[in-house]
Amino acid sequence: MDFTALAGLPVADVVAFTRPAIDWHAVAPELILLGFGALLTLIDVIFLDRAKQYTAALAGVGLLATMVPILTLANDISETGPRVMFDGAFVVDEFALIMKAVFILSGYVVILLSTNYIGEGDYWESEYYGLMLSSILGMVVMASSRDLISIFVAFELLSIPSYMLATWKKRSLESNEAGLKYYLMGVFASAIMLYGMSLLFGVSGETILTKVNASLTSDPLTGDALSSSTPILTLGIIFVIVGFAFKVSAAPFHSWAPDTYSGAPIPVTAFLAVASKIAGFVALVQLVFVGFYARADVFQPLMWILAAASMIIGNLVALRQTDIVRLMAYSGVAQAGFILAPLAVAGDVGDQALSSIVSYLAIYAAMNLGAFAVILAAARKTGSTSIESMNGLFSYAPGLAVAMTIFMFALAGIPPLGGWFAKFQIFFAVVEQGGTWAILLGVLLAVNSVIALYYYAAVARRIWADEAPNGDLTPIRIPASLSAALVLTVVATLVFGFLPGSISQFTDVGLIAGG
Amino acid sequence: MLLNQFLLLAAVLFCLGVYGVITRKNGVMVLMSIEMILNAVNINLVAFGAFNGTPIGSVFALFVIAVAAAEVGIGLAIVLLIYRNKKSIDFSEVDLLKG
Amino acid sequence: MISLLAQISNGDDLYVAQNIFWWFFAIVTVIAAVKVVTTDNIVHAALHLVIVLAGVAVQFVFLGSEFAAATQVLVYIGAIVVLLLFGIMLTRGSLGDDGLVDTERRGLGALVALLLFGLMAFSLVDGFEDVLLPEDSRNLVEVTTPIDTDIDDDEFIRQTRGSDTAAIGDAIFESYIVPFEAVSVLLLAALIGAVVIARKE
Amino acid sequence: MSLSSLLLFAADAGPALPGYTFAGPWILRNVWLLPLIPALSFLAILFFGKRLPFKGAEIGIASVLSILALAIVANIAWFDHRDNYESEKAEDAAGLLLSDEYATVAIDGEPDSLLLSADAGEGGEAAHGSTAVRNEATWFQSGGQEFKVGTLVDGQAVMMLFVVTFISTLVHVFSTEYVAGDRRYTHYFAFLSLFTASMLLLVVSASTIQFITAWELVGVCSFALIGHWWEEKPNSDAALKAFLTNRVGDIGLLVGMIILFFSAGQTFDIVKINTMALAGEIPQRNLTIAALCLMAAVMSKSGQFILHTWLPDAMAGPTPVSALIHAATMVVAGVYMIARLYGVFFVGFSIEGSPVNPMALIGMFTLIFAGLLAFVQDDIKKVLAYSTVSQLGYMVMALGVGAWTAGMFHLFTHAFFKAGLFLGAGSVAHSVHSFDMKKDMGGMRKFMPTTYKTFIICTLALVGIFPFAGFWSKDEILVGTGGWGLFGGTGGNGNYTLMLIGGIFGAALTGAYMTRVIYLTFFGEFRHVAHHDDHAVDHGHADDAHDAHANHDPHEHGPAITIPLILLAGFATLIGLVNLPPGFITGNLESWQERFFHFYEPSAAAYFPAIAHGTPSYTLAIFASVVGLLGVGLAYFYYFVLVDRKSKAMGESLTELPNGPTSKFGILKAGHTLLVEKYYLDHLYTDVIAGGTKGPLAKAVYWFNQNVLDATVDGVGRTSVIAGKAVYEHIDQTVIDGAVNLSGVVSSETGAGLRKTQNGKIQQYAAYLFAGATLLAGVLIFVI
Repeated sequence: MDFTALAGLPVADVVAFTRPAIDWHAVAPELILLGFGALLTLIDVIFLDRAKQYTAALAGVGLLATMVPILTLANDISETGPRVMFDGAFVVDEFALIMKAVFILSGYVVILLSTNYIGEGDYWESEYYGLMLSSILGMVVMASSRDLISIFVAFELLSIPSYMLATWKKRSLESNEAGLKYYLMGVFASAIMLYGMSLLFGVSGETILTKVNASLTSDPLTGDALSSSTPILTLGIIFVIVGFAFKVSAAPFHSWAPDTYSGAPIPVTAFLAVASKIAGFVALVQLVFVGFYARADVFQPLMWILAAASMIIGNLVALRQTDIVRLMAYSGVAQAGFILAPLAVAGDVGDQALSSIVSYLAIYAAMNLGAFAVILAAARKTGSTSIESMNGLFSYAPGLAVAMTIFMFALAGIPPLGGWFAKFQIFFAVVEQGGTWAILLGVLLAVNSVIALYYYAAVARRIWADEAPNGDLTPIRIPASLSAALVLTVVATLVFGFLPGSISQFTDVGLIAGG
Repeated sequence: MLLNQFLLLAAVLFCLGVYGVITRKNGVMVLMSIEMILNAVNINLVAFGAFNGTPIGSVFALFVIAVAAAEVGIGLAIVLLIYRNKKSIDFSEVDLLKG
Repeated sequence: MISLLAQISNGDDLYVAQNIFWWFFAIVTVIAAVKVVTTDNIVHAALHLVIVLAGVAVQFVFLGSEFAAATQVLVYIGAIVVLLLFGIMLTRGSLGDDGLVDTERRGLGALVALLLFGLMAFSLVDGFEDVLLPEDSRNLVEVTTPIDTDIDDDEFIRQTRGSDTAAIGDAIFESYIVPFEAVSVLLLAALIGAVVIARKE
Repeated sequence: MSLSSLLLFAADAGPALPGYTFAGPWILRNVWLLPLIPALSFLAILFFGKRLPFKGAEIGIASVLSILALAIVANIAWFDHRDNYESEKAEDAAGLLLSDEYATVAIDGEPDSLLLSADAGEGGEAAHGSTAVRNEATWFQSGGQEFKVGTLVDGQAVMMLFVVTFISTLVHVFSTEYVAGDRRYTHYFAFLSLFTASMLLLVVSASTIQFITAWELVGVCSFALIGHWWEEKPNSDAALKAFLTNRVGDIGLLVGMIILFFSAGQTFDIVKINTMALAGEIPQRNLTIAALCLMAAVMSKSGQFILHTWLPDAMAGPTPVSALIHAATMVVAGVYMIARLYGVFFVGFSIEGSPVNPMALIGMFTLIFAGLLAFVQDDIKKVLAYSTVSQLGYMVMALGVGAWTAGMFHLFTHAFFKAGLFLGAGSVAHSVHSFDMKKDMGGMRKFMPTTYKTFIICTLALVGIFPFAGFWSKDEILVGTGGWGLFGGTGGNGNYTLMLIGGIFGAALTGAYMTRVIYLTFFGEFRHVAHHDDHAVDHGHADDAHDAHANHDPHEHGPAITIPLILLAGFATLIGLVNLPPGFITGNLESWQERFFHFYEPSAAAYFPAIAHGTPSYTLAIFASVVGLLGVGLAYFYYFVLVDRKSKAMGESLTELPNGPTSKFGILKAGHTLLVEKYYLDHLYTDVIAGGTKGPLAKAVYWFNQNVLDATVDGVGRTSVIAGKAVYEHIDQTVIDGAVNLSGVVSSETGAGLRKTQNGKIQQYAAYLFAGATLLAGVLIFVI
């Protein structure tokens, strides 16, 4: 202990500061997104209400513009290998680029969904899109973060705007409550995660994931090799993972999701259920594959428990839901269980587990966004999100009915729609490992896919088989942006299913570059 | 000094914060408990920074402080919004959504 | 405590004064923290929170991180507590005792908190039992380059007082530039969002 | 001996031929056209159907006609290829030009010194093995694993191609009248096309993954078509039940296929899996587990006990759909799958040389069980549905005892006569707007002569009366059980005595319940009364659309309905002749025997087990026929004699003998001795003792006639009915349905319990969060 510092005594230490080399091409997606976010804010400040009608379009253009450097980078990286910056804290590799593309595209679809909803609902528009962009920026940063601090900050950057977006229907108590619950649970989760990070930082003295990983195999004090984990490591790893288990709404950390989903504005719900959840998985994947890979004895059982619990709890509770959005929330919990399953065997079949997760995430984005697009469109007429409000959809909106059926069956994993390939790969990776526990998990996956069918098919049945409420058969007016979103997601769901190669050639990534 | 002195103190603060967020009905008091939890983490970070002889611990703590400030700001905004709509910030009454 | 006594009996090089101070501040902090989560008076809770936050700042000083300590005082005590007090005022929290601040969930809260503490304490004791902090962490900051007045574009060489403040600054702008920028976006977004959420229509 | 004979011999002596080639006739290499055409037709109907004059039906019919033609061409090409491929290869190797001669030899069947043995019996078949034609392409690549799609065309596949396209064509034609005026007419045809495409895809699948995809697709189409009239809740419930029950089996399918995938060195290739299984390169244990898992899929898809419950419910769909999907094609997908992966099942269940195995047992149990259930149904389609279940049981049993050809042959013949029966039932129902035999039918032979005749023919085929189709295939199954010396049968793969008995007993059941159907539907008086309107509500069939005709007398339909019936009846009569048992005829026509076996069994291919074939026996054929006729006879006596007599006496058209207390009184009054078991002994005593003194002989004969015969008939009939009812009510509807539903209820209740934890209190959630984290960490630190 040194009190000299307090006393202000001079100590002549000299430290060199080296300006870090910045690869501008590699950070171009983030910069473009940031630029458009700033532009949006500026335009709002300067033109006030006059620019209101263009904000959504501008946000959309911003996202599409961000795709440009992502594509050029993808081209670059295939030749030169991953770009690593800041001692490995920021890495642009195949995985990062694919996930960035998924974030950008799902963000774009969410903006398509939002356009009329926000415009017609008399909400704050330019701020809405500004926050949406900053949340997407957080996700994009997350995909490249290979460092505890970066992951933490990216996590907060993507979360905090979405807390507010969930509250966006300010006059609705449900929306307020949704935002509050999401906010509080988010803060608690990040507190637990931070505690875990502090422990990991403590034993390794580093925040770069590769270095953390390297330190996990030896005792922090003696330097001896560790045959199994120590309590402090286990605690750290688990607390960090729990923080993201909250984000992906894995049971038992899912309790916020149904409440928040059903209270938040529907486009925001779609955003939370898709982009935000995928961001959680991206973080988990990076942590598991780069940060904790040496400690498979800790994360594998944990992931096993989380996956099994999520599938079972999500599916069982979904059976009893009467609100379609809550149903989607619980189905999302169950889907999270599916996506976590390969992580339970990641230590043994790394590459396969990784590519199966990446495929699932991309396909999941298409299916789920599509389902929310239909819910949103149907709610335009019925003004309700109860499952009954979907009754007889076919009789007055056959296109929506067909689309919803496709999404429901895709989510249930019926071939040859998108979801089957996703589920198949997961199943494949899990069984590939071949151990008793992996097989058991495989059986759980299979059983749960059957249970899930009950409620997905029940929705489809209502759409086709039941009478429209009050016999009201007036058609739904679907705005162009919503139709565009529907077309995009339907096409993606079908193409991913019929031609799995279209997605697997991109998602067939090797182990993540750690820097 | 022992490293564990600091760590255990942090653990005590953390758990007291947890107790607070579970039991307090008043929204502002829940926010206070959250601050305590985050502070506990900061003690951990700085202590580990000192233990490992690296400034990263303090850097991390600073990031946490910055983020905590943002969080408490919007937390308060949400609490105020709820107060305006409900004339109450009793979190145990905020249970419209369930099931 | 036991290890402390053991150190004394072993005649180790002890900082007795520091330890006494430490225990004093630690106890005060914990007592204040208990008050924060148990008192029925919301303003008292806020004031006790100030003590806790200050106590944490003192811990930072003990750990030789003055910059963090200063930030703690400025941001937490200077800004956040004030914000919370505004919150109390705007939500018309009563200044006297308020019987409605607690819930019936006390047992559950205590159970969860105790279990959590048990787990943390077990792990910490198991992992870092009797581990001493280095005497001065800053000694580990290496001098890499001698003082040089030639400043070229790529390498700034500064004279530093050797405090951790400089090291923190260097670390932020060498390795953590991305999260740093992200935090700035985050603060801006939070600012805008909080205004939208909180303002009257 | 010529050089080529040496080569052939060498092939015989060495390891089995690989059994496939990538060469071969163009049509066999390009059978992917068959699924493609109806798939395109599906899209075309969806997009343009409504604007066309016939609302899309014309596209559907054009597409099925074209694929029917292609299927026939494929069959012909296969016959040629089957006989000539090996010789072509040999000739290539030997540099000889004998192919023309070989072709003639094989087709004309003239004895040839080289191929004498090959044609005369199975002994030489090895030298003249079947060579499947394959074609494949890479679907996608993932994790270094190539996923191939392709076509595998062999006898089994081309046979099935013909069945599917033929039945589908007839069903299309039939449907133009049957569902005319339906408001989803266009969608109906679209889904028929999609179904046909999926089924054809399944048939030609070369990889298990492709097979699973097609399997799911046919399930979805079946779901859509069963629920075609979803406005009625029972219909949509039935659709859902079918779908969900099938998913249970799909787990088995998935797990089984994955086990095979890994066991066979990471391949989905059906040929390779079979080959490795047969070569002993896959551990027996894996094969057994995989076979058991796949059996679950067979049980659900092919309606085997205990997962059969969806199939009778699935009759809620339009009748032509039932004929196509739930009689001829989709439900046999499970049987087809067994046949496709026969190597796996053959080794996995140790079919060879054992007296019993799970597959044979399930098949036998199903055939008897479903036969009993068919007794107590009043809905004509449900009788046929249970009958289908029962016949599928025969097929599974046949495959279970190693009689591959018999099983496939039964599949083949059954497709025609059962489709004929379903369409016949549909034709009747279309007239009376109901499926209830007891309430709304009776005496239909007068109104609908064509339907009546074709229905009778198909029934004869189903019951297995010589020389109708079912006789040949059923007899072959019984022969295939093998080894029971009593009837002189020899050979076979084991001593499946139990299955032989079960099969014979099942024949009697079949005869009996079909006779009941015939009587109730076509004989007696038309019972259709004015209660039609309530009735339509109860049953909710397509016929609601025809309420306009409700009060007309039933009448025969136009050619769109009768021509398919006549064609199917024709097939039901003659198709059995394609596989005459060896030794049935001699002389010049000898080569016309066993054509089905010769062309369709992939003998001597490495992917197919070397199965032994039973030798047919006249004794067995006659005995089984007699037992079958006994069933017919008993039912005939009960319905056509007793019930008919009673009906005439009472002046109304009865459907069974009245047996309530009041009617018993009436019986005595009328002087008829209706014998209910209770009174059997009373009559015995009074008649024998009291009448013994006057005209003992006449009395005895009269007594014998009135008591013993009647009592026997009545007793047997009644026992069967009671047994059937008991099984239906207590086991089928209670236990099995209960078990199927129970899992759903348990899940749902657990869900409800869990849902309560979601009480909306945010701080409760916080407690879950922290407690969850603590417990997880605690478990991992202290337990694991």
